Amino acid sequence: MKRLALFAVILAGVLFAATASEFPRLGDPDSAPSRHLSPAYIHGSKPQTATPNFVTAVLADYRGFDTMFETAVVFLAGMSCFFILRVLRRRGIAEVYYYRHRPTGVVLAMLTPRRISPRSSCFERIDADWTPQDMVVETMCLFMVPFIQVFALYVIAHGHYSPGGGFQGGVLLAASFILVGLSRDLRTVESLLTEKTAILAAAAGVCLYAGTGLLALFFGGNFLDYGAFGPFFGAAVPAARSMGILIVEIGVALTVMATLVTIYKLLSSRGTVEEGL
Amino acid sequence: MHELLTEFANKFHYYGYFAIMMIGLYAMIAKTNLLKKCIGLGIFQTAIMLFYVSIGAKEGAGIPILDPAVGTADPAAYANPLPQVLMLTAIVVSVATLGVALALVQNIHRDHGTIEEDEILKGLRGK
Amino acid sequence: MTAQLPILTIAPLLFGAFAVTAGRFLYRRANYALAALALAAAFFASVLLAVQTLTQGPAVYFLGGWPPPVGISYVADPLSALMLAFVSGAALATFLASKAEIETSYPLKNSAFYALFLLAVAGHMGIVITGDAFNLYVLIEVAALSGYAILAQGRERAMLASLNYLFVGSLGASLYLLGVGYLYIMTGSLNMADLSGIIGQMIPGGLSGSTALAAAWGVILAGLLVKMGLFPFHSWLPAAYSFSAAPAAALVAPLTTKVMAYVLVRMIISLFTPDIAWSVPAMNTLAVVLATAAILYGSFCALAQRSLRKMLCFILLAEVGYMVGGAFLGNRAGLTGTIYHIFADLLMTLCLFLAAANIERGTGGRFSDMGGFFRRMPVTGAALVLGAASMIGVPPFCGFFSKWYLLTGAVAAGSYAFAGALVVSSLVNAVLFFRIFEIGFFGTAASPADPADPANPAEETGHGHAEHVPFFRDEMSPVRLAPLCLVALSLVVMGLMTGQIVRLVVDPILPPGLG
Amino acid sequence: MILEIKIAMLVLVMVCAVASITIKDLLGAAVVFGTYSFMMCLLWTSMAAVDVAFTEATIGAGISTVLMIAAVFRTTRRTKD
Repeated sequence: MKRLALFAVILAGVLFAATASEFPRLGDPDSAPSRHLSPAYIHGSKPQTATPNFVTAVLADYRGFDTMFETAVVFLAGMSCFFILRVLRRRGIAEVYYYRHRPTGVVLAMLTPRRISPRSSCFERIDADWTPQDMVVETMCLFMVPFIQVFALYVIAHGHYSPGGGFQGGVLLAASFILVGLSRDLRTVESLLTEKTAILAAAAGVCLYAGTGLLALFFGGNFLDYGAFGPFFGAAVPAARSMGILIVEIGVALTVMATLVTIYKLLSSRGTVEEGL
Repeated sequence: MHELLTEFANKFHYYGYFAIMMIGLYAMIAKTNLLKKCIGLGIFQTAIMLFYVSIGAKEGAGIPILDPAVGTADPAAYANPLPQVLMLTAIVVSVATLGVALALVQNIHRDHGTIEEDEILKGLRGK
Repeated sequence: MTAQLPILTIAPLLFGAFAVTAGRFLYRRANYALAALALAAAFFASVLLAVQTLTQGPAVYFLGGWPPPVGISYVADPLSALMLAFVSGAALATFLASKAEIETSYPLKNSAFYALFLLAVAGHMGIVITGDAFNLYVLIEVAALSGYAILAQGRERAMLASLNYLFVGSLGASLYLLGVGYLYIMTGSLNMADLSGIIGQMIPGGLSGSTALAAAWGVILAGLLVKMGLFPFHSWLPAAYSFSAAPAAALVAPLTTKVMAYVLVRMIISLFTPDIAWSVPAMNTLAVVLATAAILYGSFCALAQRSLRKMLCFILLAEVGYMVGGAFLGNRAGLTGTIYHIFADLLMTLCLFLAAANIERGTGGRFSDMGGFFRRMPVTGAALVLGAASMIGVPPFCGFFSKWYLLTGAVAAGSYAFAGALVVSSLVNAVLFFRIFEIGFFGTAASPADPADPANPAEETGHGHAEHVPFFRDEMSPVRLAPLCLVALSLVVMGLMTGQIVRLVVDPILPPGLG
Repeated sequence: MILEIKIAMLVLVMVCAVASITIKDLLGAAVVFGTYSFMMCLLWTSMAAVDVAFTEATIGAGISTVLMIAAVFRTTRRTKD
């Protein structure tokens, strides 16, 4: 089986390599892709959308419809993981929760109906595979979180002028939450961004994107034609497009952040969202 | 001989991309471990993205962000933004697929106690 | 507002999906109605669009206001508009017919199911109408990703089957993406109309003029065939569709393969144009041979099955062979047959899968448990007879006409093996369905039926007790039967309207010189 | 960009790809897959695709690896191939 697969794959590779003979050489400025559409974007981006970063302009405006469905794919991935993994019904199985007495380090195991209030000052709930945590790691990770988040916001807002945008910023925001989850525990993340908030935020982000598109219909433009807002708000069309790009990037960032945190929570806890890594 | 070398120097990267693609495809076909198949799928998709991004590269071109000192008179001064945009989309799609695949793998492990495909099938046949 | 119709077909589904997601936390009871409303709005807009396109001619919609090669465009021509109406109508019928199943199959998660369902339908509809090759890839992923999730719930093997579907589906989509990359590197464009013009200029003599473009067509074709489940790439299809819960299968099975066949037709007609797409004889022969093999393999494997849904899955494999074979016969009749068969097969598969879902719910769906179901479920039985008659190819039904066109095309192209396979498959279908009719009319319910979920109180008549009462009517509720009956009747209507459909929908989009 | 460096990077990417599918420890495979993504990100930077490289660094090398490690942690590290 493996020999056969190797043979087939090598054969396919040779066939593919044979088709490369007509391709332009790497970095050829006269190749068809360089001549046909890209000059239109490079010339048009600044005057038409007031966005110096061509990639952002093409991503969120010229081909904004792709990006809307791409955001929908992210949302869909979150919903799919929820649908596949999430354990909602306990089926009457009593689960063991572990509580650690802070001053003494004694651990109590309790069956589910009985539990200690999370607000209790001398008991904290711990994971089943809890090990004493390193204070240096935890403190440094929590210290990093605000800086990561500020950088993420910068990446979102500055996407017009520098590399970055909604996706990268959203992923960075999600990374800050995941860092909390890795250095502390999943319950801290859950208290910062509950599952309900996350799913609502994911839906709200795509809704912001698609809603901006739909709103353009009422201003007489086509779907996702942000330029249509311009005359109404007394702004020039390129400036309106630039604003539209910013709004949809915020929607993208919201969805990506919320969805990736949700997927991490589900995957790291086998769908229970109780005990993380 | 010289022409052959020039041809190779111009096209070597395509051969490299196809080689990476085939590594991924091999993992998807021949590996029985489901997570290894996920990794193979990731490698396959990334190789296609590499192919696209290489289309957008231009010799001596800068990053596709307007440089006021250069202007847009000559499009050859900037890399082609279109393939980059397409691949941004493809990267996000690939992570979405990976997330769903990992969720399925976890559930399979919960139900069958293993993530080796042949062992799962053996277990199912045994019932 | 009529100029905005193309986007209004998809927008209700998107917003419906987000509203349903939010509704899970706000007011859960309204969610079913909300989702049904979104589907109905999409269906309504699609029908309006179809009428508008048929009366006023095709329209191109610029998304974001950017004209085509720079931006993305939607192309509403008669074919895509009618296909949109069929897809949204099929989704609406499935959704209305399987309310009870959705609520029992996915307890506590039905809001998530509605959202996935709506986005899956939006993805399929987007695939049908888009005019941009890369946008098509994104939409394929939207449609497929929700399919993987909803097919994963079901019997024990459903997870593994769905994961295999995910690997194969992603592989197919990636191959399609690679093919689009080949096109892009050679032409520099992504818009289908633009690509078509450039390709026509680059290689007026056919694909032999350029290895890379021939490879592009080959890779795209391979990707689509993998997604469609044509014979050598079929192994994921029966498993994924037969182990999952019924509503997911009833949605995904009629739509995915047909929409992929539609993409294949779209690639032949709009992107490469038939002259160029058919210019490599070896490729056509290979495709027809594979299609013939798929028809024979699907038909004979269907004979060996012992449960209704599994049998239908193998018939589905054979039907994929019909569509691919017709598209590569290389003549007008064959392509007409393929296009007509996409519509006809969508309705037939939908009818049979809905009827199978009802029978499965009433009897369990294995042949050994299905004895005498005609007496217990007369309406479902009648719909099954209509669907089966169409599948066999009895004259007034639409299945007959598609087979007629395909046979004419096969004979004209001289591929008698394909023609023979069509006839054999019809005969095998007749055997298959008459065996079911025999079980349904003369069989006796030997073993007590086991409903899918014993914990669920059957909401109709409590069929668990009705096994030994010979003439007890155990029919499903009218809400489930009405969509089924409408679909079954539309089989006849579509058969009677064959002339109009071919004249109004198929002829305008085929190039005039096609022989 | 200098040709030799490009070739070296491409080879490095290939080595990472082969390593991640041959390592007989899934945790190791996941980490090497992250390295693969990061090497890919460097290659894309050399092709002036900064936005793509940024996304790959955050998504491919960052989040994908974390998700993969989470999946390994909650299933098993053992593999036969």
